[in-house]
Amino acid sequence: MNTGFYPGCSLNGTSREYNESVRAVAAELGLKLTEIDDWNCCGATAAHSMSRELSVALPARVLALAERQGFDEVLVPCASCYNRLSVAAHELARDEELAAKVGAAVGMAYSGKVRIVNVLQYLQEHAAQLLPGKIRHNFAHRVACYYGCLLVRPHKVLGFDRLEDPQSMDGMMRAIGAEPIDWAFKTECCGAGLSVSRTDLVGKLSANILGDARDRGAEAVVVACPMCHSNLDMRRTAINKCLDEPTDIPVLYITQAIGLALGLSRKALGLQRHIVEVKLQ
Amino acid sequence: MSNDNNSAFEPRIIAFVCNWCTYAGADLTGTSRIKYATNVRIVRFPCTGRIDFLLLLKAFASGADGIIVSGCHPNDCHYTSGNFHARRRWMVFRSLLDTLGIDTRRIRYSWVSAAEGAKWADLVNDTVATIRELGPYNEYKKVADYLGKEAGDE
Amino acid sequence: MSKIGVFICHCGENIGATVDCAKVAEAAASMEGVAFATDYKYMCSDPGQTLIKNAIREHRLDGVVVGACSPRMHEPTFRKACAEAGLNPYLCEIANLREHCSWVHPKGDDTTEKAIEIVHGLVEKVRRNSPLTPIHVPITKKALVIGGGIAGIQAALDIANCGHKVILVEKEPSIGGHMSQLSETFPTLDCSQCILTPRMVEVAQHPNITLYTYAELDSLSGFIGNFEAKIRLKAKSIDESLCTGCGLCTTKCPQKKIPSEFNAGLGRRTAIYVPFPQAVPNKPVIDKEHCTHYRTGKCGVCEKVCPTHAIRFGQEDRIINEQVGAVVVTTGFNVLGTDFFPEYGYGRYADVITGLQFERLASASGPTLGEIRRPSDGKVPEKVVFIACCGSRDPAKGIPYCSKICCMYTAKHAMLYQHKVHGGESYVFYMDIRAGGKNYEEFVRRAIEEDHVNYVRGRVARIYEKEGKLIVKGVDTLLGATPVEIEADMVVLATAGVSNQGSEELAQKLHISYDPYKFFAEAHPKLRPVETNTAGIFVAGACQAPKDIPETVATASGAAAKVAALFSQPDLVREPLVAVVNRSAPPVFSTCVGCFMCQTACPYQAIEREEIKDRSGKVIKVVAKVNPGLCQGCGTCVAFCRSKSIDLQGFSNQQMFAEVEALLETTN
Amino acid sequence: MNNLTELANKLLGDGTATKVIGYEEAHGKTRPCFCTEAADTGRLVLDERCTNNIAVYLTKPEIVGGHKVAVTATLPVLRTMVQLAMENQLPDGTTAIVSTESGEGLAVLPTVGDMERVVAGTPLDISGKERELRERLKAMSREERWQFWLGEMSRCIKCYACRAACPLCYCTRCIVDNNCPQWIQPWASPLASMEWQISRVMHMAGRCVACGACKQACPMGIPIHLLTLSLAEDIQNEFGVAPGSVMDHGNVLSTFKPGDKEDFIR
Repeated sequence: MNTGFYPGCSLNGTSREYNESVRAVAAELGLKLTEIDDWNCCGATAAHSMSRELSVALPARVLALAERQGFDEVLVPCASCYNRLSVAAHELARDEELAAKVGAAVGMAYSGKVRIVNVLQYLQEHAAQLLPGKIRHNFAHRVACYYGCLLVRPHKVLGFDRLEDPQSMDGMMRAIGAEPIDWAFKTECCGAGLSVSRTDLVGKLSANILGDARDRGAEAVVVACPMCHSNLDMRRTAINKCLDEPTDIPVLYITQAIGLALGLSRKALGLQRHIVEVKLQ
Repeated sequence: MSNDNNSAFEPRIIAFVCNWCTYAGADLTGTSRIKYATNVRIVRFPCTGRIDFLLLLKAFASGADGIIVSGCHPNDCHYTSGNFHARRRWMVFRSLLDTLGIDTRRIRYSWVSAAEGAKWADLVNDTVATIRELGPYNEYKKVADYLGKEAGDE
Repeated sequence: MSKIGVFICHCGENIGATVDCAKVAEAAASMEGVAFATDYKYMCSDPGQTLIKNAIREHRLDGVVVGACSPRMHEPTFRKACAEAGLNPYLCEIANLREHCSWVHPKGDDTTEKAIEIVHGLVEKVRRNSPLTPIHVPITKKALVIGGGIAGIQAALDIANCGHKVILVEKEPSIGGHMSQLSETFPTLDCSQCILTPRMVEVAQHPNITLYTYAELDSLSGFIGNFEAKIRLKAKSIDESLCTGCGLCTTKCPQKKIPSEFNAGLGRRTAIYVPFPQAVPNKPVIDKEHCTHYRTGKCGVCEKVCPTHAIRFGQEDRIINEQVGAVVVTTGFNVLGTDFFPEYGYGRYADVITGLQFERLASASGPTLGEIRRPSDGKVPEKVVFIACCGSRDPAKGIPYCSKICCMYTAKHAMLYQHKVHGGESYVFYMDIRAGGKNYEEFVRRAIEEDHVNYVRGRVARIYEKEGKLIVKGVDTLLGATPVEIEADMVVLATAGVSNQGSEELAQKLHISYDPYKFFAEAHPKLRPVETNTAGIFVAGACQAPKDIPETVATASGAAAKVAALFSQPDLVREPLVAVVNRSAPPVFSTCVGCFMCQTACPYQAIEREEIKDRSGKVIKVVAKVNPGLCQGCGTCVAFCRSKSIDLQGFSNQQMFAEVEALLETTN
Repeated sequence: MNNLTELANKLLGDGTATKVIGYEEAHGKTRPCFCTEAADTGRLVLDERCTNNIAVYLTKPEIVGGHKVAVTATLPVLRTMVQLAMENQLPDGTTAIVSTESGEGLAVLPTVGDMERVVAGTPLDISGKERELRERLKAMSREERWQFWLGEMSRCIKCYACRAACPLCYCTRCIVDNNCPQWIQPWASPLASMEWQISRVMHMAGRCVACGACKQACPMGIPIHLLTLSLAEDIQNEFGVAPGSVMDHGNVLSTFKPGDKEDFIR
């Protein structure tokens, strides 16, 4: 299995720790990740509200490159990139006319052979069986697994996990000795689309999420999406304004939680980059 | 193809149709007074599932230039599944004929429902036009007449 | 040498204006085997038919071709005329000169030529026609009704009241079905049990009805008029002839914590139990799965207390054979459980219940004796949210169809709640209100306007528990998609109506078809709504699709009428256009080699195995045999048979072969 | 005494079989042989020279009538037996003797289930066989293919050896012997020969085990097996039924799927 790696912009910017922790966990488990050469923006946020063709062409180029470079699958840790790449592949496979147009624009055709996997799928398929012998100490904490909107929706395109009550992250958490809580906000909106323009709304929406996690006894919120992370972590001041009582519940990437269980250093996992300090071991 | 100097060529076309959909559809063409070419002769079967592949060969051997096979649309069969059986039969038969070099363009398969009177007229006209273009099926007639007199239009 | 008569009809101007009918008749007269040919203005008129009849007698015709309108029009007319003149009606064929010729072509030689060729094709066909006689199949005038809900009860009573014997099979210990669980019924709010129980008693007492409860169909063989049903009578572990139904055993049984099916899991029952007080028959059964005696060999309290010594722990299932002529399937439906809905808590919240459970809460015979109390703590809920379309009309849930009854029963539930809990607040989340039916829309309006039920048009995204309340998050689409959040004490899900468990297996036993949702399929959605594609098997009620009570009863009576119509004949008469496997003299017996691939091709299970035996009873050969009672004459087997051992009467190989050759013969 | 003889004697001895159908050596080749007693079994051989499909005898009452039969089965023979069983033509109690995978030992397959397992474990690969000729045919234009087959069919002498050799042509009355109606003219003309072959091949649809007996039997050397082979390929492409595999219910042409895909019915 030749797995390509598509970091996208977030993993080189606001969520460098996600990038670091994915690579660190993969390396620790002896899994090889090769970054796609000459990758470009997936077009998230802006492109699909402006031009359908553009919104497909950008990911199509990434996919075509991956295909050309001989990858069987591409790991896309950013949920937004994952969503865009998957939607583009879906549309290309169903609309010949569009595929032809896009192929001409990109200058490369994409035949649909590369499988697009998100971090949860990747961990389930490649890491899960390697974990048992590698865990140094259990990540014995109550955690709230927060999936956000982009990992499971639209279900008919992604076909990943259960739409209303996804379980894949919960399973991985159990595998490293954590106790995932039962809560109601797994796929609720954190307000990412308005992260810059309406921080007040983000505060309110994210507060619902963190408040419920805290009230149900979670010690940490675990995520697999840079947008979720930046909202829940970075916008904490705005969030705390909407809560009856401020919270310092930390927000971890799933790979950071697994990294801790594997005994990787906090630095290697980029834990020092968080706004809300992560005290958990 | 040898379609020169047959401006006077009138294709002989035989249609194998099921009673419940296409035959009724052709009846509707009549009641709607939609005109179509006179070249077609209809044989009524209870169901496309009843149509023997040998009858198609016999039609060619007896001088047909083209054949129409038509029945109920999938899922509309009066007998639930006769048309599904027929579809498989034609899929297999068609590729065998092709392997043998028999001109599969001369057999036109269609689904015409009891409500598609206009489609029936189009189907006939279209088939007549195609066969007119292809010319008489002399290739087959010549072989069919192996023991008889030389084919008249040779 | 055959003597065919050819009769060309002008159909007034309809054929005559474009086809030279006289010329067609003249050409026909010179065709081989034709003894008489003529044309006439209106062949279907009385004088026209008389002309045919006279010709048959005068020229001793042994076949007739009528060149006229489509056989789909007047084939029966002309065949009847032939029969009246003493000619076997199946020796008459129709040449379609109107719909397929005169109406679709202009006047001219080509059109007349085509008419002649059509006639020629049919002359050649009719020369090879055989006289056929209608098939008579005897009928066992006894019906089997499977499922003792309101549909089965209605069908059984209707058939029994026509004077025919009925066997009613119910898998539960009592008949009554879902209707017996309902509190009040829309749109009249009359008590369900009050209108149902008299019918149940009538069934039990009807001299023409044999009732088997706690019984299931094991297998069904045979065909219309002649089915053999094997019915499994599950062991009730009591001797019914001794049991008086006193109920002492059920009060003494120490196993008291089994969720009651009748109360949709909200109440408890004992291991030896009668499902509900009005049960028919009102005699208990022992639930072996939960009974201590069956599990550990101990206990046996019921045996000790029974005053008539009717307990029989050693009883075993019995299989009985019944000969029946028709089957009515009325196995009903089920509702999805709350555990189907992750967004609504996966069945984890005790106070999120299904509509059927609400019926039990609202029912005077229910676990709360008709008081609306929530299951978790028995408190009267002050705020109740009803959610319509739970699963229904939701392709993502795999149920794109409308469950049809939910709009009405949700309105009824909200209304009942408002009637019972004064000052209570109720909300109904809905997609559309589908209240088509007599007095239905008025009923819903009453709930909204008089009982002040709050109708919110929108979907509920999620329910979660917080501080003892159920937080219902939804949206009001009529207020510009405003998010709505309601802190409810209880939530009632109008979960989708789905096919009953085991419906697929039953359909396979009966050889009837079913849709992707495992509801049984009718032969035609409009014109044959209670028949199935298997002759002699009928369906009614919610096993076809979710239905309300009036519709269920209507289809049940419809199916009963079909059965009664079937039984009103001395025997079953069918068109002889069926497939036949040839038979010949020994030692060949039949050219059939018995590969039985035709069996897999037949859509009607009409092909059977026939063993040919010698005098000592030793099997010499096994060959196919077509059951003329089942065969519908599609001919798929005929085209498939490699050795041409099957042929289709009326469309035989010889006939079709000759017709095809004749149609092409006049070329050049 | 070799193993095969021993085994055959054992089966005859313990009543498992009253007749063993197998191969014997003759003129450096093999030919069918029928053993009913231990005295005959010394002649039995089972090796790569055994190419005849002796399953053809299993549908002949004059040979198997009144007998319990054991057949020394090569893989094509075994495939045929499974297909025959599926079509209710394998006499009850017929057993097969096969070489084990290593080629050294022998095994007895007493039930059809056993035979099915062996057959299912060794899928038929027809892609390699006769590739050149088939590729040549495919490369031809339709007219050329017609001329090719016309040429081949005009050599046919209507001896029906193809029918006699095929173990799955077991009809009591073949379609060519049916004269009501006379589906196929009895004389040897290109058309009648072609119609016969079309019928034969259509009748083999989804049943042919690709043993090649028809080709071997043809005295004129007409490559008629190409027709069944290409049909088998088409069936695999269209319906996913692998050549030589036995369907557990019905036949390719007696069953269907509502989702069968074609592109020519409009």
